[in-house]
Amino acid sequence: MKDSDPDRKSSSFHNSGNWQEKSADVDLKQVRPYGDTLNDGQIQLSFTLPVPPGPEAREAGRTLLDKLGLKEVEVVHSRDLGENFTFLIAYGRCPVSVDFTKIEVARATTTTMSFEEINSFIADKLKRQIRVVGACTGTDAHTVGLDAIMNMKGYAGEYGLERYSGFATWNLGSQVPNERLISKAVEVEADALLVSQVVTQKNVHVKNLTELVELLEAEGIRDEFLLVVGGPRLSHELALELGFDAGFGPGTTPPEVASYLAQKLAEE
Amino acid sequence: MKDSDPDRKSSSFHNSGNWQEKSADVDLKQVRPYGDTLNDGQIQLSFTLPVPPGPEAREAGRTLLDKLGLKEVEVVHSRDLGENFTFLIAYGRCPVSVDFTKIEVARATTTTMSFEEINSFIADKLKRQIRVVGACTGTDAHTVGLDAIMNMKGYAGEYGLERYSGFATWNLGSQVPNERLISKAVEVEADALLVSQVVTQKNVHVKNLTELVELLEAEGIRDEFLLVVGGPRLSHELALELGFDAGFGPGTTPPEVASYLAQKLAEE
Amino acid sequence: MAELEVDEKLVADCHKAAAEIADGVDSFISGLTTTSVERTVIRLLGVNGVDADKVPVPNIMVDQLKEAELLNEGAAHCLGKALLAGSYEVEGLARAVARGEAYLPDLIKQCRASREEVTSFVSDLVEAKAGKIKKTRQEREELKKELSTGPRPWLYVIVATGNIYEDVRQARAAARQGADIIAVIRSTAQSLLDYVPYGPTTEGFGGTYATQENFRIMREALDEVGQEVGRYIQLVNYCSGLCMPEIAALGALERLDMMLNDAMYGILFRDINMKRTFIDQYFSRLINAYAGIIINTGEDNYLTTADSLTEAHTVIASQFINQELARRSCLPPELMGLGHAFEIDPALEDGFLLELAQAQLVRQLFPEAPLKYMPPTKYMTGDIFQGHLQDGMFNLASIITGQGIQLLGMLTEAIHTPFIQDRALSLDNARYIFNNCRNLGQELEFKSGGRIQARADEVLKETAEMLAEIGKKGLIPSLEEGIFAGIKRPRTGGKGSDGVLECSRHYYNPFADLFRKELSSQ
Amino acid sequence: MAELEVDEKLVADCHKAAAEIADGVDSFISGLTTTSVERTVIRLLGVNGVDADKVPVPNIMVDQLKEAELLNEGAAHCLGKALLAGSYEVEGLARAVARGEAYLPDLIKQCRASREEVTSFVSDLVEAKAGKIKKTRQEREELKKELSTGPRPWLYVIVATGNIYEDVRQARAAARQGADIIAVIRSTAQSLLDYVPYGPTTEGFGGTYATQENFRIMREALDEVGQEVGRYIQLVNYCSGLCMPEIAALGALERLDMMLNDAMYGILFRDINMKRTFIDQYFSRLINAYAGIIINTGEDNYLTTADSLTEAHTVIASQFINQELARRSCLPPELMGLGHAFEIDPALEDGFLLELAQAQLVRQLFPEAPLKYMPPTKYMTGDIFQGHLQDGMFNLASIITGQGIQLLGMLTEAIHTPFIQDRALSLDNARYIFNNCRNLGQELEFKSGGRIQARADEVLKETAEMLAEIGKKGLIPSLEEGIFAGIKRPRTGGKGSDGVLECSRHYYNPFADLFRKELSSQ
Ligand code: B12
Ligand code: B12
Ligand SMILES: Cc1ncc(COP(=O)(O)O)c(C=O)c1O
Ligand SMILES: Cc1ncc(COP(=O)(O)O)c(C=O)c1O
Repeated sequence: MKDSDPDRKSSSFHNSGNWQEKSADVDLKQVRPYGDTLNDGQIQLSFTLPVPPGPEAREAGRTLLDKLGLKEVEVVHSRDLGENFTFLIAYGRCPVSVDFTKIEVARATTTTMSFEEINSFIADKLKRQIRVVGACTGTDAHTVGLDAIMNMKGYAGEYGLERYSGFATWNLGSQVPNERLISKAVEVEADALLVSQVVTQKNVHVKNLTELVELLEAEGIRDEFLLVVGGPRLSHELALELGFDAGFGPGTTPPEVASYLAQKLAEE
Repeated sequence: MKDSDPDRKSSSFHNSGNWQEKSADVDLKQVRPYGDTLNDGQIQLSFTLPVPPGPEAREAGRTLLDKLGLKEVEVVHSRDLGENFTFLIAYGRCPVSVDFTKIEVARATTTTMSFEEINSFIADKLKRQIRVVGACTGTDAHTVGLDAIMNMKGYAGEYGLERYSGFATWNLGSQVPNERLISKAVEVEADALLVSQVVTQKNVHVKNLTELVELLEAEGIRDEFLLVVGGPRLSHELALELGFDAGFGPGTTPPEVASYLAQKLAEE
Repeated sequence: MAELEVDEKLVADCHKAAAEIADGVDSFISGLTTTSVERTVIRLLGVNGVDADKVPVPNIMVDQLKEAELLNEGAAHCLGKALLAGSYEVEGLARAVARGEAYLPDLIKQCRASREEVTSFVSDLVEAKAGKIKKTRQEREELKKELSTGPRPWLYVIVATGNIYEDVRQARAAARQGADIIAVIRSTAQSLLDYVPYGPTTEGFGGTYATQENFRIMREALDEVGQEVGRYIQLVNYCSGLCMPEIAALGALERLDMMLNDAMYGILFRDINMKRTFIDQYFSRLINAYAGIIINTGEDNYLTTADSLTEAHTVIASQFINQELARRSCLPPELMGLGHAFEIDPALEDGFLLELAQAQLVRQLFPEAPLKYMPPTKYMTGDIFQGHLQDGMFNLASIITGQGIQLLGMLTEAIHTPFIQDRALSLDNARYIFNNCRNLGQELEFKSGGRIQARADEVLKETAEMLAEIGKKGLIPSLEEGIFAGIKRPRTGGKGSDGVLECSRHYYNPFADLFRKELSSQ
Repeated sequence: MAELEVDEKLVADCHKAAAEIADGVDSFISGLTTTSVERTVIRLLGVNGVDADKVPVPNIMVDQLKEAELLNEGAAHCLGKALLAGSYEVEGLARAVARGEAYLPDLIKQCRASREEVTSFVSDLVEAKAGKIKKTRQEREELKKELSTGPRPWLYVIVATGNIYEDVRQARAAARQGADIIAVIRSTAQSLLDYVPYGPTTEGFGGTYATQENFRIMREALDEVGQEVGRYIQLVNYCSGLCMPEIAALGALERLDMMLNDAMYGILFRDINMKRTFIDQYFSRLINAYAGIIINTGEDNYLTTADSLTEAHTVIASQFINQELARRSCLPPELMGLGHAFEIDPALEDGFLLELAQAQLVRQLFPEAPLKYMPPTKYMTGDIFQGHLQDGMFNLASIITGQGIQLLGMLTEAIHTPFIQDRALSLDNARYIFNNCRNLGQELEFKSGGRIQARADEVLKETAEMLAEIGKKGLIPSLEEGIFAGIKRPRTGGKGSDGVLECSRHYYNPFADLFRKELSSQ
């Protein structure tokens, strides 16, 4: 509404609405899900219950979501999965809100530099190459993610570490036992270990990663390396929890990792 | 495993598994969602938050679901919806369970009879036709559901009430004001009112249905009719809550309604 | 482009029958006007506003004229006279009427001008007002040139929150998500209101009231976001209902780009009186045509109640009729968004082949029309995953057959009016299918003598037969017999018949005359 | 059926080059055997069980023979001798070895039988054991006749909980949901184990260990549910890895119906030694052939690391090689489930046209093979709605081009191994698309000179060139250069090379001999 004459607004002849004003009413201290009306709390859910199909299964689903605290739950679909399992799709209203102004996300890097910047940063500050050893550890054979970070070719249009003049790299590939990774790291006097973990079923990644830290600690060499881990189900937070120095999740690009390593080593 | 020799089972030569036994372990008193392992509690969610996209939005989503009580929440997808909205897809583990042995679903009919059975039941027990007036009330113009129950042609291979010798029917069609429905019911001395409500946005159906009951009560004629309502978002439970005698949800067939009416009127 | 063999002889027969049918409609309504047409004229002359009870001034004026048996002269002439009485300009008069301070018949009595003076005065006024519509149209054309409207099929989504401010929020988000067209669905209540509500509204059910102010608010919001995303975002609303031409006028004034406008929808789906509908649709479409607004016809609705397999031909028969009636309102083919739908039971073996046959047939029968293709609705269920897939197959049929306007299906169709994310998912769906299969239609050929060709042949044959029969019988008796969607409507029944009036000998509708004259000279 | 024009001359060149390549492989491995082949022979002779440390008896036996430098004679001969020493029947011997009470070289020393006596004894034993496999095969054929296996493409889903009992639960549910084929995915760890784990297992990661007992449990569960749903549910597991032929043998004994079995997968994706792999694959496929088990080759894997657009021809080149090697293991075309995949970036304009070209080309190049078509995986994301749609387009490509075995994509591909409902949604997806588009392929024709034809021409030409080059250079040097999936493997590197042995002059593998004899006489 460009017109600001207060009189015109109140008159039924120019009873007008100002959408800019009316739309800017989200309370970031109390953010709730939004379906089609601010704070309606609408949320979609789907899950399977190990019970036979029928109205009772639907009602069990509704009750479950009630107990979870959702309001006005509606089960909109159910499907017999056989063997006394029933799949349910439901909608409900989420009663809780989140204070968006308080959300903070731990991140590994503060400033991501470019390929050239990183190389000259390393040349200036460290005056030597950074030595990194990478591996997909345990039984994990998913090499694409680690290769994306380490190999020449890189990822998403960005060169991998191998291409950087500032890095010397050893990519051990897939299904590398933690012991072999450590012995290689010791052998080449690595600055950093880059571990990739893609398979997460039954939390096998947590097991593998914890074991690596324990082995390093047992040998008393934990502090000789920056310990970095990446993978589609990984976050910086989880990495810290597990005793790593940094974690990188889905969509990570090589410069992010390179910048982190360079800056972190420069700090020391 | 058909073999029951206990000795063989313990021997490493015939170390065997009995899947029938191992699979029959669902505790119906404590039913939880099932993804791929009993009691894993896995549940899928999706919703939009009115916050700009980015890691903070994902984290806000995670926090929200944490607050809802879900465990091991993972935000697996986020999409910028524009205008500072972000869509999120997440998985998590549901911490609550439901006692399936206690689930009871209120249902309108106990026994659904066939076309012939209903007609002879009415002829035997009531010795007259049941008179029903149907309408899509308020501004609702969705007639297909009511027609499915009332019209000759019926639904899902079952004739509609019009076809029954035991019923006399008046289908008033769409967008019928509650007042008109009532005056028609009085005029034809109806036994039952059949109301259909399909549009439920902003709970308009609750408003319409409540108004009908209030009007009937105001005129002191609420008890002269069986009050029945149906629609895709309706349940018997909700109908009872709103002061109706019965409610029918999605997939209702005419014989279910006819059986209910016949049995209920025979009771009186 | 894969092409079907189409029997041109049958097509010619269809066009001929449709012309005959339209002739019947013309004579059915000749010499008649409606209260809504007259309110429209009043609005177009610049009257607006409501009284203290929220009754719109155009309604008050028409009621006054009708009561005084003056309306048969045409509201334009009456208003001209009232203004020539000298006390008021248009705006002032509207305010005075709203305040109960002016009564048109009294003013008219005071007017001393001759008939010629009145017509000439009205004519000047009309020309000025028509000029504004023309300017609005030009403005649209310039904006479209400046920003472009996106490749076809255009991605059309609805907003339907009931609250114009939420609608705006969702519409702007949708534009950023990639939508080309935003339709604001109306509240369930509105089509049967015999007036147009006023001002911004926040309380609709299943949709938002169509008001001039709501149009303006949405237009402004979309223009702004359109600049940001670099596309001209087209805006849609509904003409149908008891206020068909009035809303068309508001759409023309507020630069809507498309309007749902079907010659028979009101009769069939809202039980509106036949005469009322046919008169109203004629003028409303003249307005649409003059404003350069694409109409969307509503044949898709037939298949939500009727059987999509056996009644497929009724959709096409209706398109021929809608098209012929639209032509008589001077709508050029490029503005005829003839509607059809993807509604065959997804459980049917080879059902997709039949959908392809229908979509391609319609495409070839109306080659210049920006066909409006409607998504699966009837067979959508609470299974949102399956629903998303059905919508994907709908998008595929569209890109193979080259439809013009793609109303996107929503995975939550069976559950609620769209949530903000539902639209985004649907836009992603359509973009993926359209892009990934962009030239699939160009690559394939329909097998001559195959199932698809056979289905198209069958449907066209049934269409021609149906039109021939309606031509023989007349449209009105056919509607009485329930020829479309199985819905029977008596000739004299339906809502709004009290708004149909005989025109006096001197009656004229200066806007209709001007629009027709200008449009037919193009 | 829409058909592409295929240059038959090029196809003939491809077959010729593949034969040359296979000749090279044959001479590369001639006169060699492996520890896994010998363990397989021991298993086929009836040895089973583990010792107190869970070491399988076949491994203990082979180690004993190897240590004593007897293995080059062939395990069959050695075992024959040990049995002829007189103290044990097969089962008793296995138990004694497990308990550490018997040492084969000692028994062999005690044996006084002549070479002829030993071979004849072994030969009788082998015939009896082979008869059991034949009976199992007949049993399958009878069950298939009794119950049918569902129309093609068969619906193939995986279970991968890591726990055989959960797998059973999910597999039985999947059968009821409409699955035709259940594949039990193996734990990430297993393919590099140089033994086959024992007994029922509940602790795998990303899959469940392949053990004979797990095979048996699943077979029994599927047979039971198959009776109830009236379909023979086919069971799949994996031969690949260091125990290729051993697992093939277990599959033959426990009536598996399909096995993942690729001549080069181990080399490329598990860094297994070339000689080891080529020797193992040869025998494992002989077993598959004798047991009537359909193999699934793994060319789809190339596209998970390599570019699906530029490397499409490598998939087909590899299929030619896999096919030729399979032929030499006496596999008839009906048992060759050659693998390929729908992995082109969904953001690519006209990407679906390219997928159609590839799928149709493969279909026409290997007309008798029950092609195994793999779903999108690489471009699946956490957007499960979009993913479901991608899977739908994959299903569409399959039904249009007439694939044989459809490994269903899961909407949660990028997230987790399938949940019970994911499978149901995928089955619904495939059933909807297959049924709704059942005869679409019959209805359409590919435009001659169009994009699809041009793509097929290009890919075939590149395939022929690639095969010619490999033919010239030899497969082994080509693999060293990283010709497939960009993965380079040195000839002498890789796991399991220590299990490759020279055969002695007297070496024989009586099962291989028998299978080959019977199969080639058919
Ligand atoms: C390709 C693939 C394979 C290929 C792997 C080929 C290869 N050489 O890597 C093959 C076919 C061999 C394979 C096999 C298996 N796979 Co797989 N596979 C995939 C797939 C389709 C894509 C993975 C991928 O390449 N992503 C692309 C890369 C670029 O992304 P990324 O790994 O996330 O990496 C990025 C970041 O995470 C980060 N990052 C990753 N690592 C690191 C390390 C460091 C140091 C840093 C800084 C950053 C970083 O940076 C990268 C770039 O941004 C996924 C499904 C999917 N769509 O995600 C399944 C998937 C990962 N596989 C899975 C499984 C279970 C298996 C199997 C066990 C069985 C099976 N289902 O086939 C086998 C066995 C493999 C084994 N032993 O580990 C599951 C894992 C389930 C889970 N959550 O536990 C998935 C999710 C599929 C599924 N739904 O079942 N697989
Ligand atoms: C067909 C249809 C229409 C047709 C209606 C034609 C007609 N004559 O009925 C048309 C095109 C005209 C239409 C218009 C509108 N529709 Co409409 N429509 C649908 C649609 C596609 C199918 C409904 C249907 O026919 N179902 C089939 C019948 C058989 O099922 P049913 O109604 O559930 O009935 C069964 C049971 O519920 C029960 N039952 C029902 N009534 C009764 C009564 C009694 C007494 C008993 C015992 C049992 C009973 O028995 C029936 C048989 O089992 C749904 C979406 C969908 N797929 O569900 C949207 C839908 C219902 N429409 C909707 C809306 C909003 C509208 C509009 C307002 C705007 C718009 N979006 O188009 C307009 C205005 C209508 C108005 N004034 O009410 C929304 C409602 C949202 C909500 N939850 O509030 C839906 C869900 C679509 C959406 N997602 O936006 N619609
Ligand atoms: C032509 C036409 N007009 C109007 C509508 C909307 O109906 P209502 O009359 O409720 O606004 C539709 C519904 O889809 C339609 O197709
Ligand atoms: C031919 C073949 N074998 C085996 C596997 C499975 O790999 P693993 O070696 O981990 O069992 C695959 C993977 O898809 C395959 O294609």
